[in-house]
Amino acid sequence: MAQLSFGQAVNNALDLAMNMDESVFLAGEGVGISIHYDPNMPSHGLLGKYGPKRVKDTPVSEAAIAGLAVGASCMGLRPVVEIMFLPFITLATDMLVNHAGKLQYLSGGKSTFPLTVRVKAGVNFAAGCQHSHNLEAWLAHSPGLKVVFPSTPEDAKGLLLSAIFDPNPVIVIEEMGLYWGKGEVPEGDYRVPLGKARIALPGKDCTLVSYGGATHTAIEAAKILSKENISIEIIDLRTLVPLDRDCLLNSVKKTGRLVVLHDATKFGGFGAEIAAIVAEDAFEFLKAPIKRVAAPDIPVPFSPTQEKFYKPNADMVVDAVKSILN
Amino acid sequence: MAQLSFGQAVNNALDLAMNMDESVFLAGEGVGISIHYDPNMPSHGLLGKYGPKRVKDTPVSEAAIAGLAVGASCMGLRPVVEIMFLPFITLATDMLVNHAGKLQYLSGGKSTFPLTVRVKAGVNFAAGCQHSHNLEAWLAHSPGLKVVFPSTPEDAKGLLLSAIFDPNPVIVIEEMGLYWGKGEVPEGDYRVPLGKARIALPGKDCTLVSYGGATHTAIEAAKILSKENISIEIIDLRTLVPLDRDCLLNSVKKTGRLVVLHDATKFGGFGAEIAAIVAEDAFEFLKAPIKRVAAPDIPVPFSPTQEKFYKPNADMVVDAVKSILN
Amino acid sequence: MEPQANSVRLKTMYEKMVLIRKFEERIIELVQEQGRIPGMQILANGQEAVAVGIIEALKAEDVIVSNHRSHGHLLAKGADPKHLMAEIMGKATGVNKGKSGTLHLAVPEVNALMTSTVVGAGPPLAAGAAFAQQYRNEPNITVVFFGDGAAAEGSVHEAMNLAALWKLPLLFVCENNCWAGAQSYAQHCSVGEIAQRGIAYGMPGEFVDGNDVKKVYALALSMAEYCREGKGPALIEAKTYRMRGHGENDHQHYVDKAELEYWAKKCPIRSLKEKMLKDGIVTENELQAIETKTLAIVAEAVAFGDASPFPLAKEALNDVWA
Amino acid sequence: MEPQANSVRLKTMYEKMVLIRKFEERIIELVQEQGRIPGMQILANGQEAVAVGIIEALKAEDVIVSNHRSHGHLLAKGADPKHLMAEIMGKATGVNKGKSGTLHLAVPEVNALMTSTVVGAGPPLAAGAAFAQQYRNEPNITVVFFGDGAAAEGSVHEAMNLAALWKLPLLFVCENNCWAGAQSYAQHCSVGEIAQRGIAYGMPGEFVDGNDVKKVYALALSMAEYCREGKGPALIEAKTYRMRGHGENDHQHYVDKAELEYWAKKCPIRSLKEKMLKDGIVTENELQAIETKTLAIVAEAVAFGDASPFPLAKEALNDVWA
Ligand SMILES: Cc1ncc(C[n+]2csc(CCOP(=O)(O)OP(=O)(O)O)c2C)c(N)n1
Ligand SMILES: Cc1ncc(C[n+]2csc(CCOP(=O)(O)OP(=O)(O)O)c2C)c(N)n1
Ligand SMILES: [Mg+2]
Ligand SMILES: [Mg+2]
Repeated sequence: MAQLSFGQAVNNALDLAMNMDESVFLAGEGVGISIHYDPNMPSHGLLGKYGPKRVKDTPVSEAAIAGLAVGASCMGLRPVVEIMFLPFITLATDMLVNHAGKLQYLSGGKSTFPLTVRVKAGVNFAAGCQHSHNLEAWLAHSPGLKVVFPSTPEDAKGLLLSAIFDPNPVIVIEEMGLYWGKGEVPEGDYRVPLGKARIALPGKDCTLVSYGGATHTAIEAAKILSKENISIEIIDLRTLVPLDRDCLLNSVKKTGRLVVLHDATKFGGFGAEIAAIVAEDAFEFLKAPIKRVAAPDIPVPFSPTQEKFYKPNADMVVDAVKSILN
Repeated sequence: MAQLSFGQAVNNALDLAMNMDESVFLAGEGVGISIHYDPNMPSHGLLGKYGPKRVKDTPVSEAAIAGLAVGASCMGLRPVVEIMFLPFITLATDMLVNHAGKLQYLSGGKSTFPLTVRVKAGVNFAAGCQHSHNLEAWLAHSPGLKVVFPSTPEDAKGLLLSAIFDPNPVIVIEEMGLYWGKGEVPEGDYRVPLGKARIALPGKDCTLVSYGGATHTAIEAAKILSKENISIEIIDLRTLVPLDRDCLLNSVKKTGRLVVLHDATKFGGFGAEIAAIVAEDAFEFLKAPIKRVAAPDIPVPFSPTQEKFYKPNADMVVDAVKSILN
Repeated sequence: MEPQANSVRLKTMYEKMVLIRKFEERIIELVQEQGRIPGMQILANGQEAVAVGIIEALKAEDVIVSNHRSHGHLLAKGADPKHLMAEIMGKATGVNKGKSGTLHLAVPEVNALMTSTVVGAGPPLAAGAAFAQQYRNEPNITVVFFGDGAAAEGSVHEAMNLAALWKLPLLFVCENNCWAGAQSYAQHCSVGEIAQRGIAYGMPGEFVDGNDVKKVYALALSMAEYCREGKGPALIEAKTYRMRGHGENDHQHYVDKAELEYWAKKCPIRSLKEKMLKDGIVTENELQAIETKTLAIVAEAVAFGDASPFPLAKEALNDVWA
Repeated sequence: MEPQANSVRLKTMYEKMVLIRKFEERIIELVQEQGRIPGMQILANGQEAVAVGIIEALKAEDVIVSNHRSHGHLLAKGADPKHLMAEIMGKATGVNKGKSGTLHLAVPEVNALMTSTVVGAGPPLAAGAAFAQQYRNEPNITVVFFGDGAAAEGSVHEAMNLAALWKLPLLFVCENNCWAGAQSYAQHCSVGEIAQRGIAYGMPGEFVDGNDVKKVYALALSMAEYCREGKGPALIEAKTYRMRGHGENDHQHYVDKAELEYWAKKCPIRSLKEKMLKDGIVTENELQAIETKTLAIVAEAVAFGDASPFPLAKEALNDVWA
């Protein structure tokens, strides 16, 4: 075990993968030479270590970056490409959704596309709505793509290694605000299986589902609630596709209550899917309405006062939980 | 009232809008000269009537088509542009989501973007997954965009006219399979307000929510169920954003049961949002689990046997309804 | 390979062109016999010399990436007509188990690696394939076919810039068939010759008569050589004509009949035939034998497709995940 | 307007360049005083001659579309420094009520119509604006600023093809500042001069020294005239240099110091100043007066921003819908 920041954990996973397998290469805008000189940045130092053949800085061409990954993976390489921020993934959605997610199917299973796309998410860095916009719900609604969204350094490493060596296209969303936060990270080729959620906190009164950065908000809320003797069970999904339905349903069957939390906007957000699954498959166990705590249905505003207002916080979660406890 | 096909109703709306307002223009691939020579095609005959200044055939450039609409609308025109099929809208999502939906907000309300994007949806024409892929859930999850998805010729006309003269960006999804089906259509400047659902069939045992082509599947299911004295209330949403929550909630409060139906894939589909709203705001009225009938989470297969399997049908709706009636 | 097609190669190319033509002519008949074939059929009738001339200049290990108008490319690359036809018919024995149909046929076993019906999507995919070849120091190249209409897509530009920058072994082949759907070249393209776009990326761009298979072959050979030597990508614009509608549901109401007649006279198959006869490379008897043999191949393909079952509905759930 | 900047215009341009420089130098200070200013600041230090030379050649009615590096464009177009600074500070009195911040500042009241921080998004948006001008037979044009990095985006290609095809009154201005983030021009662009890309669309493309405001102005004037006459779009590549990091959080660890020094010597403001002094167009006293006046404008802007309130949190919910 080592104490690593989230960014270092990602870096460690990339380093190990490249070291273990010659077919792994990195590409993206600034994955080699970055404007940041910071060991907490995921690809820091890898250009120096593996050289420009395997660490490829690209032009500002998101469709080509994604296309490169699709084409190279079809030839048997394991591309790990980066799209800088989630809103820019819109420029790559044709390549990801119509190609990465469908070409194996279209080939009748003849070809595989073992590619990984890393992309940064984040509200709260005052960059405004063209840099901050959580679109995980889009990717989760796209057949053939796996979607991963870790909340801890340990999971960031373990899930990324699993993603890179998974035979399918995997989108790994990294919450930028977490890069500098530290945690224990197992050494070596440590993998967290895709499709397994994590009980971040066991509890009995209410299930609280979240993922990515929002998990930290959930934990904050749990602390507040525990002072009032309210015990919530936090599920950190870790992987959105494939979803760990069992973990979700078992928890709700036990607690009888569900709150879903995410930083993305509410309407049509991923929380809706969680709510819908439970309303379909654990309805009989539900003692109260399902609450969603999410951002309002607006673009992310710039001004600090407004950006703070946008991002769901622990108090909102506390209120939601209390509102469904009689 | 006139008997018009769905395609003719769209055509009529475009014709009227162009006639009423000089600032309306059409652009898209083949909106002027089309490979089809068919009066049931939405822009049939308009090039001849309004000339190449106002009916613009474009290169195969979806991002530019959408960008054209955003820029021209910011200057006060009312662009009505076409993206040929829903999967190709991926190529325009940056322009639509990061620009059409956000630039008004980013301007602090100074600029408006009164544009309309028409786009064809459709499973069941044996074109495979790169032409058939319902992505309405993506657009509905994008702040600043309205989303319309009509099921009848009357609504196709009335909603499109409302969309064109709405001061906001509106995406109008047209189910291609409906183009040739006829219905009564009011003449003249007939508008159906955005944001108002329609009770396609009143009933009492279960609410069935759908939109677009799926509404016809819903009606088919209702007929089968009525033979067994099961009375379902069909809500045809018509507009997904803004959603008519009142209509939805009132119906469920009355029937106590909900089935949601759409042709899009289930996981993360728009049905999840409908289910989540009801599980949050009409929970106390629910007598049974909420069921979703939707496509499996796979790309649309080509082979007729498999494409048929993919598309949700009336029998599946019947089974879902029965499964939640004791 | 010899820099100019010799008579053996000319005959081979002729045979391949005839196969493509007959294969697709049979598809036209099947379309007309309602229900024999699902979906819209997009044919390369009139464009056979491009597919054959280019691919003949490649090695078997070279990769191609194709688009919606792919039958010619795939047959030229050596795909089995039986399994191709079965796929087009939506049968379980199809090259893609019936999941693709005519529009996205991929035949990786002959290095027809990927096909996309999203216009303009081929070039970035092909850049990825060419990158893999470069990464592994393979002596192979990738060829991507795209239309004149596709040249307007942003993805093509991104791929050209990337390929030129990284000197990828990628040959861009723009099949300029004068149409993008119902839009004529002049209606959708801002530059006189797409080949000139090579200048914008510092890569060679050459224009060729796409109805002259000999010329296409010769140019493809030199351009492929250039790519193979590691000099970077190259661009060929092959000017040809789409003799039928965009798809078989398009009845060309917008096409000038005189233009069609003009191009009909330039049929790549007929002109090659006449040339070979004139030069004494083939006899009428040999031509007849080729025709007979080809028709048999096509008949066998259709019979195979007909005899094949549709895939089971539930098998639609397979092949999403590896 | 006169084809070559006369001395009055030179002085005007000098004043504008100084305003941009001082405005942004004050931003640097505010960034260093932690908490005075939110988010990442992207400055045009060293590039002032491009913004000013181009925009000086326009009419007030002409439209500009800008990108993430926009302060210079907006000030040159006549945006009010007070409300601009307030926006950058996230205040309610900002040009966009604090919703935009530095990255997407739009000032439609001076026809700085739209700004996007999505690299490459400007050109299609600008094509739309230019289309509206053409549609209404206005005598105005649209100018879009984009970077050398942006030239790799597919959207730029699509917009160029469309604009050239439809002969839109659109002037493309590529500010080649030698960098796209931490990638040098040679690392991201496949062609020696982006101006050459004009050839790929049949539109004029010209290269100019972007640090020489006189040359930029003269070229902009003739190119704007070309567009205004309905001849179609045109492309200017203005070669300049990004003197600071990509943003103020970038400390240029990857930049060759000698290169920075080389370009520092070519400072567009200093060289214009020296030229004007040499030619007797200004006196040291006048220069001093300009400096004093400018610093007062900037101080007033910061004071205005400081004194302004933040928007109410709940007002975040406004302005989504018209
Ligand atoms: C992204 C995208 N936009 C639109 C279409 C619809 N479409 C199919 S083929 C075609 C024309 C393509 O023209 P070209 O590239 O010249 O190829 P050709 O059909 O002439 O072989 C269009 C617009 C598509 N398949 N993909
Ligand atoms: C679509 C997109 N991709 C990536 C980014 C991140 N990014 C911001 S500026 C920049 C470099 C742009 O370079 P250039 O166009 O030359 O403009 P400059 O910053 O040099 O003025 C990048 C990659 C972005 N904002 N948008
Ligand atoms: Mg064509
Ligand atoms: Mg630059």
